[in-house]
Amino acid sequence: MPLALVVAVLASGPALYNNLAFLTTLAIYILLAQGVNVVYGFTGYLPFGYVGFFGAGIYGSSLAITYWHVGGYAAIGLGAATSIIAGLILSPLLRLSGAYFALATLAASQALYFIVANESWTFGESGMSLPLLFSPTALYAISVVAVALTLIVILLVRDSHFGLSLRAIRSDPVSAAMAGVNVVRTRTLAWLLSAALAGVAGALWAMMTSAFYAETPFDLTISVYAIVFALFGGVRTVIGPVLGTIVLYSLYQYIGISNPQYFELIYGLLIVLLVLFLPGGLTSLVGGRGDRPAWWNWVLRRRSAHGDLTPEGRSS
Amino acid sequence: MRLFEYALISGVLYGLFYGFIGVGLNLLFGVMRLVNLAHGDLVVWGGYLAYSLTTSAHVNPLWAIPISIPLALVAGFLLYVLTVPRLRRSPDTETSSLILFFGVSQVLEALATMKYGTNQVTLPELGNPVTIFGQQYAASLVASAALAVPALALFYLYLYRTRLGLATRAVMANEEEATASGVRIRLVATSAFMIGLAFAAAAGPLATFMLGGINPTTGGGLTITAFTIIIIGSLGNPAGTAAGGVLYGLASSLTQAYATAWTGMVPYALLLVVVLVRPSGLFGRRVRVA
Amino acid sequence: MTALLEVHDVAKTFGEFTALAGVSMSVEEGQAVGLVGPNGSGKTTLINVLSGVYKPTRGTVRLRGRDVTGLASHRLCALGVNRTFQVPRPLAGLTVAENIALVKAGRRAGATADLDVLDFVGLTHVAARRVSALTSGEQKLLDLARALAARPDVLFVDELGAGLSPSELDHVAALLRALRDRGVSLVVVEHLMGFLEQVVDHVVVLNAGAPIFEGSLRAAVADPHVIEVFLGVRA
Amino acid sequence: MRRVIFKTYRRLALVGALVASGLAVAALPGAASAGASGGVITVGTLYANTGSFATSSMPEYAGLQFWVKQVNAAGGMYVAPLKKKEQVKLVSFNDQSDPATATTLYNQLLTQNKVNVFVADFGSVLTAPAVTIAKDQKHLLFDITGSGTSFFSSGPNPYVVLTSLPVSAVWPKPVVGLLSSLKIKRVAILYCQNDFDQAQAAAIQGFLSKEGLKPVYFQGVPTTQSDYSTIVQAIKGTNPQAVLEFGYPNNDIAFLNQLKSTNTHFNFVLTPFPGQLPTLFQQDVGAKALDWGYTYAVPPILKINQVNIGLGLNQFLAKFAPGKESSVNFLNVAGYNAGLAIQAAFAHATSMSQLGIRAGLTAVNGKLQTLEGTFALNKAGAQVGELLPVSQMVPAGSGFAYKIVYPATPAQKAMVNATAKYPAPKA
Repeated sequence: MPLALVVAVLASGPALYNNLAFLTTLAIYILLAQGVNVVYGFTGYLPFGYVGFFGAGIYGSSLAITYWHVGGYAAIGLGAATSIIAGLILSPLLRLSGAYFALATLAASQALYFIVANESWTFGESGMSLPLLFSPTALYAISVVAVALTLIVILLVRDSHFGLSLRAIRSDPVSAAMAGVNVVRTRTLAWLLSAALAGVAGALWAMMTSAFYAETPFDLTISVYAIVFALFGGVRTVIGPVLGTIVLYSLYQYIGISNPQYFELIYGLLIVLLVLFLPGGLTSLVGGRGDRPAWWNWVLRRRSAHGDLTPEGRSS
Repeated sequence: MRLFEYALISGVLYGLFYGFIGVGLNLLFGVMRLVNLAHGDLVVWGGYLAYSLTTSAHVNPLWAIPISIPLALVAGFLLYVLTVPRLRRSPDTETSSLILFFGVSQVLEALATMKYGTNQVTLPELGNPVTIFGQQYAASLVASAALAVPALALFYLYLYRTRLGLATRAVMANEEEATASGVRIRLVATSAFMIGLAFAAAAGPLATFMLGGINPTTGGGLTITAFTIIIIGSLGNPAGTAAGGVLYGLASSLTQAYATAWTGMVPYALLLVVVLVRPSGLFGRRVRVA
Repeated sequence: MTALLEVHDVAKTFGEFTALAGVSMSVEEGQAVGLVGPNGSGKTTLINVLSGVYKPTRGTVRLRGRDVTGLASHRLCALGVNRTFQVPRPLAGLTVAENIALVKAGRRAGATADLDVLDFVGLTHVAARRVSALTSGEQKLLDLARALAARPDVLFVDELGAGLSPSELDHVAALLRALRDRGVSLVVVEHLMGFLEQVVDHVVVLNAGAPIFEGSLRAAVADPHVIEVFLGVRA
Repeated sequence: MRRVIFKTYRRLALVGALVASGLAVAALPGAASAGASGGVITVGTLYANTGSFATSSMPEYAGLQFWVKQVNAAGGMYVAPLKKKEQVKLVSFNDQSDPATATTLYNQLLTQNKVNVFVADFGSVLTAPAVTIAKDQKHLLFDITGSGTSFFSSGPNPYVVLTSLPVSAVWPKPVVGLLSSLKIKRVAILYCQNDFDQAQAAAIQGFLSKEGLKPVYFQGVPTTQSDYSTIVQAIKGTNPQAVLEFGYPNNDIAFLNQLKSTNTHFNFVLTPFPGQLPTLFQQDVGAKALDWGYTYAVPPILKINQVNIGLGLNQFLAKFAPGKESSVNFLNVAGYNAGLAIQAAFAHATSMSQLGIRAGLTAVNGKLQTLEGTFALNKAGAQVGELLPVSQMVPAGSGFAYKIVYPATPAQKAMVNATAKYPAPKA
């Protein structure tokens, strides 16, 4: 149901607002926010360097187009494949926890950037320049299909034993292992799924932008936006990251067009307030999938002066 | 050979300065698991303070250090009260703090842009170059290293020679145990937060020299470098932070000398190698693996 | 006939601290063994090693003669080894039913294959609830049910009785007896001797990471060395 | 009961959020604004008021805004196909130095604001997405300073016009001329790993190799490099007669300050940006450290007053910043110059179609004299006219002055007003 709505909204986008670059970027950010959702929402690992996978997808697809002259669909597949390979190489990082993991992925993404920026076979200095493979309309249609497929995959994951295992691991890895869950493999699969989403997003971005320098694909703000969009909408839900992206990225575009002087300030404060006052995201306001709404938690907190009625999800 | 010698000496001097940069972050991250992504921006603001002083009052930029400390203590207190108690209620303080402080860093950058514009600003050099073994090193470089040593020593004294420091170490080791044995977590956390910010701001004027000038976006890279250093040097270990800084400084100056194109990758590569091979850092025993 | 579970000279050190100095013991099929000892004697560490939470520093563990030393928990789970936790660790973000559904049953035959585990422990009426809504007694039962859902041949029960009311204790003891009677081997860590009495006939006493006694519970209580260890610690 | 309530909430929320996002999209101002109709020529552009390109983007934007003010004050811009003057309206958005944002905003200009022509933001990085859009949508782009080689290497292209800088690859030619006239053989080249700097470094390396020379030092550093201590020492170790450092402004500043703070003296030092941003370099590096250094001479150092379109340099200075002429920098001129190119295109356009407007520029190609020099484009749209001579910074009073020491074209020989002082005197 929500899936159909999302697709309907995206599909009617051009009728409402015919800036296909904006709409395609929006779809790309939805993919990225969902990728963050898979790895952060479902496993609790914050991939601060998620942009590394995006960059890997961009360069995987672009280099394939440049050297092997592959078609657009093959490029998307190869972009995803490149990101998955990067994910496999980086999978030892999953041994780390908390901020160590977040910072290590960040370091990995930037190390990848310096490799791409330094090498001539990646056109690091001269910049990438791709032929036009899809018309903007076709590319947007492909992006919408990619979003729809992603949402289906996420729905399947959420309701499958795999999804249950991920939630179990997030809750308590030791206990989940005792229930027979292969913690390492399950986490790695989520990590690779998330990498693949970023790879697809990267390939789409590469074909949309077609002329770019290495600093753009590996710009950390892309990670941050994907994370903030996902959190704002609400992770661990399917609709949350979509909503978060649509609302915040539209706002971002609106602000960019209306030129306020204090853009960065407003965005920074918004993030601060979001973390402090709406940690569960938009969907938590109204009770997402089985979660109590935020206001109800607040009521509970008020009622239990000594904290014996702690709101759920706050086990240490 | 002369180049190698120069790279070694300037690497050590730079490294001590980077140790200074890491100290404040070590307190915040080591004690409270707060991932202060605004650390570099605080350093930059310390640098801007020095810039304002030299351009308006024409005094030695190093005067900014004593002036910035009380300001940073106050700012630290306010920031603590406004954010940390709420943040610590979150199910995943570490991750939430990372995002929160990213927001703070954006705000600090925006404020810096509004006040100082986007142009690079620099400080007047402190004096004539200093000759060491017949080669010349910038006065500011030598001064930075010279100031970093007492700063690291102060950090050591705080942790190991004061009651608050003892309590701080107890919290670092095990927060629950520390609480159970009567440590006042709030006091420890508040002071660690304030002192951490004061160290960051105090390093600002030096950073302005060491980085060839600052602009509102300088902070981001500095934050990553600082994290690299404290993770290399192990959390909560002042000598480790100094050693982490020196290791980073040496790696950076040796790549400048012999693999110039790859200098940008040094902090990231070092961080990756250290967290994968020895997540507890080179000088610590605490293991943090999932 | 070889024992179901054979533990040979298992040791575990953390840095310079020795938690297990070298423990050997064996569990026969359908046997219920008590594991007792003062606090810090290494009981929980031993269970952690045997259930794959830690890798042993030294020694071997054999299950039906097969070397399973250092296997990860999920592998042991699939081979028929499971446990409950001292502080119950049901998966807080999931419902009771999901906690059970997580365990992919049906792969193993096992002595409890025909068991409806929620019904067995008496939690069917709360199946749809979230774990956080359960009482601590119910959480303990859920922990047991989750372990049973994996149809174990060997079940480590880590202080299941602690903190339960007398009537709950009797309920749990009855459950464990029923499991033993079905042929599930049990290793029960417990401080409460009365509870232990109802479930096991054979005990291993640990002190400072090493076994100091093995035999019947009655004999253990009479053993001067065992008494000294316990009284010494209590004093 | 609670479940039912939550379900209702969920639906409501979904609908609410969708309505809200729909509103957000609909509220985007572009959707409502008029296009080219209504007797105005609309010019779209982006600028960056924050981020790493703000320093350069804002002065360029100011120059373009000044041009709009100028033409409108003169009753508008002559549009040949309409045979009358039209007012010019500038539509501009803030891309915050982010190329991804720039992509959607450039597209916004074309699809929503339906601008007649559009102008790129500063530099190759922010220009890259505009080049793609211009080619894909066949819309005329005026590229001020995006001199990336790849933009102009894929054959003839009528939709991109580079208005200010010659492409990086031809830019440093006079530097090599100067070096060889000074009989310098040992050249050290340090460059930042970006298109702009790397292309210049590679071009010089190419020119040198034609003379049988090989640089004694040839290294790239990341554009984010700020610590030059050991690098400078490594260069010193190669005993160069000339040191060429190609960076962005912050790199040049850090590099020159490193030389200053260690009293390192080279006989010949060239950096690209002191000529473009004199005030910034005077503040951040200081006159003493700049003395006897070399840089490209750009307007306003290069004083071109004989023009056949727009203002000559002196008039421009006087009108752009009355009383504060010394604060004007090259990027102000470049922004204005882009406006002049637009003006010329419309004045000679054969029709209002994109190719018709571009034909206007073809008509005056090589004949247009602006305050930046001769405006000439090659088939790919790259600027091949406005070549830059080399200047040396010499002490003058408490500050320094730029002296033009080597021309880039025979025509510029007349502008040369000093001979290069080599080796540079020690302070």
